[in-house]
Amino acid sequence: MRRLINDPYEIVEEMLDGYCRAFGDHVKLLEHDGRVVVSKNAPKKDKVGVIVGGGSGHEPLFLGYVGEGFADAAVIGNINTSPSPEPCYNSVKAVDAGKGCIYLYGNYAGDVMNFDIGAEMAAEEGIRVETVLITDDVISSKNVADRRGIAGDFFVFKAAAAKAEEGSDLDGVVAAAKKANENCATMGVALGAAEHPTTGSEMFEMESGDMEIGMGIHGEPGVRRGKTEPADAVVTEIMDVLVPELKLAKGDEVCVLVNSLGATPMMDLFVAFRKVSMILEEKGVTVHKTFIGTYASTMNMPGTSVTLLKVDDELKKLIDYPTNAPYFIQK
Amino acid sequence: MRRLINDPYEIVEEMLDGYCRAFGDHVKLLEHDGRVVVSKNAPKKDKVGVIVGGGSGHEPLFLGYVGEGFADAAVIGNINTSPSPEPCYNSVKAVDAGKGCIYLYGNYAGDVMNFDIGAEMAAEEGIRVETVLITDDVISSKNVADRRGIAGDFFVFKAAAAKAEEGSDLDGVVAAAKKANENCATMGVALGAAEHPTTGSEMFEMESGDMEIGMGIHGEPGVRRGKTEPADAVVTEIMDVLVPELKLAKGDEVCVLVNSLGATPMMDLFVAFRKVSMILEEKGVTVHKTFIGTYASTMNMPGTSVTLLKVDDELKKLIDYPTNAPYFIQK
Amino acid sequence: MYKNYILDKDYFIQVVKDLAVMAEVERDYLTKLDSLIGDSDHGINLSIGFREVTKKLPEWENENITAFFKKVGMTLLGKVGGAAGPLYGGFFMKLGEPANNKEEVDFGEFCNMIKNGVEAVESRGKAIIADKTMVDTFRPALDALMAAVEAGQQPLDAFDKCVKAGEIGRDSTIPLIAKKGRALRLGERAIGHMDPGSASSYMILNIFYENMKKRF
Amino acid sequence: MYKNYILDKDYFIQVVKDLAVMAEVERDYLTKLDSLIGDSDHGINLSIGFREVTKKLPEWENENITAFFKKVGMTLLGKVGGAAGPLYGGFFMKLGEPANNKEEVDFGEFCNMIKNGVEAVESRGKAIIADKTMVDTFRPALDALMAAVEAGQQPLDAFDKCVKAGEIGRDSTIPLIAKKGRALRLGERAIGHMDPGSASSYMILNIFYENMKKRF
Ligand SMILES: Nc1ncnc2c1ncn2[C@@H]1O[C@H](COP(=O)(O)OP(=O)(O)O)[C@@H](O)[C@H]1O
Ligand SMILES: Nc1ncnc2c1ncn2[C@@H]1O[C@H](COP(=O)(O)OP(=O)(O)O)[C@@H](O)[C@H]1O
Ligand SMILES: [Mg+2]
Ligand SMILES: [Mg+2]
Ligand SMILES: [Mg+2]
Ligand SMILES: [Mg+2]
Repeated sequence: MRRLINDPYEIVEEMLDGYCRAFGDHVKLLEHDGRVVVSKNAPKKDKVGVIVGGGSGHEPLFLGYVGEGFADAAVIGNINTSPSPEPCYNSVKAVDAGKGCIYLYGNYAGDVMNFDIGAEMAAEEGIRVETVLITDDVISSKNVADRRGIAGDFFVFKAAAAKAEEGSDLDGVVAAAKKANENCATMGVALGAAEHPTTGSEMFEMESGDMEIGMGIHGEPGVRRGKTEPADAVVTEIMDVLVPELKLAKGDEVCVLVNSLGATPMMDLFVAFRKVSMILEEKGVTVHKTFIGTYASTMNMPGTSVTLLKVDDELKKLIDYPTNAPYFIQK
Repeated sequence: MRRLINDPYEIVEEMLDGYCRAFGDHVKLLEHDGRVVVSKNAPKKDKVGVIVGGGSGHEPLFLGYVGEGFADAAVIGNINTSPSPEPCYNSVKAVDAGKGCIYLYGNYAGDVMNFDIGAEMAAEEGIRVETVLITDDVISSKNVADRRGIAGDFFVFKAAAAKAEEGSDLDGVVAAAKKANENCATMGVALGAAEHPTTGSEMFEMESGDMEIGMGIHGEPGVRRGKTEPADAVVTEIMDVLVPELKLAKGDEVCVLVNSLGATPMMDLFVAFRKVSMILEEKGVTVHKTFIGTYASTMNMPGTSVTLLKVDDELKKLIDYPTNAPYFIQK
Repeated sequence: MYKNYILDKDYFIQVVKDLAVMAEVERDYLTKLDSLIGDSDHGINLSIGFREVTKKLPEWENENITAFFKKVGMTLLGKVGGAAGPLYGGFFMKLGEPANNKEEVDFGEFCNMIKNGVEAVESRGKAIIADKTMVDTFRPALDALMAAVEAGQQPLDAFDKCVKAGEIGRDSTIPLIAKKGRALRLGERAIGHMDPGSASSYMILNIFYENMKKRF
Repeated sequence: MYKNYILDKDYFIQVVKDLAVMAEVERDYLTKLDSLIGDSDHGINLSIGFREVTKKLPEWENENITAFFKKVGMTLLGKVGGAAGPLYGGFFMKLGEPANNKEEVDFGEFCNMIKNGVEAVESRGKAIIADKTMVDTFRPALDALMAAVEAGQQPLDAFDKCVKAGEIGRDSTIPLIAKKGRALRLGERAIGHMDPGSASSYMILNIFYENMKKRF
């Protein structure tokens, strides 16, 4: 294994300890629940609580986006595994300011079961918690409601968090999250597997030189495996799915996220974005803002995903809203 | 190879095209020299020009740090290879505002030869260009002047750029860069090799499960290869070198950079920082600010480096100076 | 009818200890199954959960069967997460209920425990037979057990039927397309692979059986 | 004395074409040498440089020898970067100078060209013999060539001496600790590995020689 770790059964706790030592001016762990990362500002008076979460191993996803102008809390599960109900519930208790909370996470059966129990526990105390499941992974199912949530999490979190910052009520925040989710489409390609610290080996077998289109960020099998094609061909294949999915037409505007799944050189992300940009240009679609880097990873999995968010004035304003979280700062 | 590329002989041009398409509100390529990335603000009236550069494959290093409050230009070489003299010279012509320029780059023979020719060409036109070679890689040589520059580049660039922003003359900027460099020490460990797009294979041989202490960011051999030890042991070994190197004592303050060489899961960086923080705590050394992520990479090389910058009030102010470059934003 | 077939706290403690050993021994095998149609962690999830159970086990020695399994289940629920956390957490939390806070149960009561646990999995996960989940093991196993009890068979015979039906159920997942869980999105690519949860469910039932053989 | 041994533009163009082929054929071998004590790119650097030279070569066919090599050198300097860019760039830029803007040179003038090129490498890189660089090939090769010329030997004999001395010089880098270039920081770990620049320098000299054999 090509990773630097200690006891794999302690890795999540050590990661969270390290993270909060590093960014203690932004966040802290809940004293009575070491799986909840809370913003130093939370609960923020008269603001809807924005809670994100999921399994570990996708950093900076979840915890990196907790901070000023962004999420109020992240609930952290084991590697590739949804958190259990208790921290889901505890996060609500920690950030609710009387206006209710929203849970935002990728649409996975495990996450749904656990967060739902958390929400039920909160409901018993009269705290309203709404959930928006993120379903941006277009290739994961024909049926939108069955789709997984992957890098599009970032855009949905961002939109909902900004709406909450603006002072919206819970219904408004839910609406903003849904709107972002509906206008968001992602497709990824994996070029290899991540190494799981517990088994000490790669999470699945894949020959160097192969690629798998549509693989999930937990290494869930995708739709097609074959020899790795040139970047431009792969990006074209991805765009041929995303563009019709969002019904993009001349004059439309999008935000673009070119995301590394963990072990992709940044150089290759820029090369990929170049083709994304050329294809959009050709179609008369304007890019409002571009994000390139590691936004939602699978530990050290080599691979790339492209996310498009179709934006109108409202979504643009929400995406552009200033933010100061450790892994996303924007003026 | 687990990379998504097109023609490897075009990769640098494609990367730069993609980069400038993405961040066109921050930077542009020089019209007459496609290897010079210039800040949209440059030349800035009455400001010393800050020019950084080196080979490609270390992204976000060099080009990612060009922008408001940071470097004015980055000169871009082929992969792992210093740029040639012409773009070094062209960068000076592009950003000089009459107060001279500083070249900042890692101390490598190739870079020195090429940048020196660039400086000579500028001198012939009466433009003063000073150079500060970055030498933070403590393990690369006993002799400080022979040491390589690696992730410490980030701190030296940051300090010099802020000093220039403050309106200092060239001598002052040189002094700030030197001060940062002298107070900066880095040590890294590689767990494998990067894949070179041109050969399509790993840059050197290394078995999974091995580590090499002190390997350079171009894959230059380090000082010791052995079985990968637990993260805490490796970090302790690194800190046992860095702490005496900077003569850190109780009451001192440092900035810390835990850097991924490209294919390290962020999770592992937080685990590593945890131990760095514990060791500093034990020694009574305070952490002023922490940076964790991919700051200076070797494409997709798995590995981690730790950089300490010993700071006084002046260096703290320079490091904290607001910046808005695509790969480093700070309020 | 089963009054002479008693399962006491020691039996259940031994079962839980054996489950913890199983979680370690089978960790990589179950994870490998999950890597083919899931996210490569099912065995790891169980190992994380049962390590915590093992750590706390000594504190629970004086609990009655109901409270004991409630703690086992709560620990799994709290420590595991994912799909397996609520499902197996629910299974064990509900398992003890029919024991009515007693220190021992007879085989008939034990069968009701299994029934209660399996129903908890079904009501939490909403899966039915042929969805390619642990229900494909649990439901036929439970049905076979209940039929054998109905027919008045001896405990070991009845539980043998239960385990054998679970095994057949587990293997029945191989040719299926999934309707629940992560494999759901794989469509036909899930065909040919055993569902990891059905495999671990079988192992769990089998550990109850193996320990029973030492008693009856 | 060497008046009858003429090397014309065609010869030099052919040499440059063969160098470009060499850069492709030996790319991975030279890169491999560099991977052991450098940064795994020496062959790639030459390939990048000579691809550009090949692209521009047709435009240079009417240049005299001096201008021709200046362009070759400038192209390498501009396209390659690293250590090899300025060093080989300097070598070729200076190589043509003693040809004094002529279309052909005799063997004596050619030797002065080699001398001028090698001295450019030395003055740019400041390396001396036993620093474990290309100078370990170039300097002994040049000395052997000059001694043979001094002794009035036939061109092919003289250049054979030159190439052989370069080969020995190249191999002499194997046991050395480096004093220049990236290998400098390796200390004793550089021992046992051939310097990649000394290997490519030998190849370059050898291509001049092989083409000369077809002429004289
Ligand atoms: N809705 C469900 N009902 C019953 N069992 C389920 C359901 N969803 C998933 N499972 C079971 O859970 C198993 C996966 O468990 P595990 O890998 O631990 O969780 P996760 O899928 O969250 O990674 C599947 O193999 C399947 O047997
Ligand atoms: N100062 C120097 N003088 C002469 N040759 C040198 C010097 N520094 C490096 N070299 C030569 O350059 C070679 C490396 O070239 P290359 O790999 O292309 O450049 P880089 O080291 O910048 O990656 C070395 O093998 C050595 O022969
Ligand atoms: Mg999981
Ligand atoms: Mg190089
Ligand atoms: Mg799983
Ligand atoms: Mg080299």
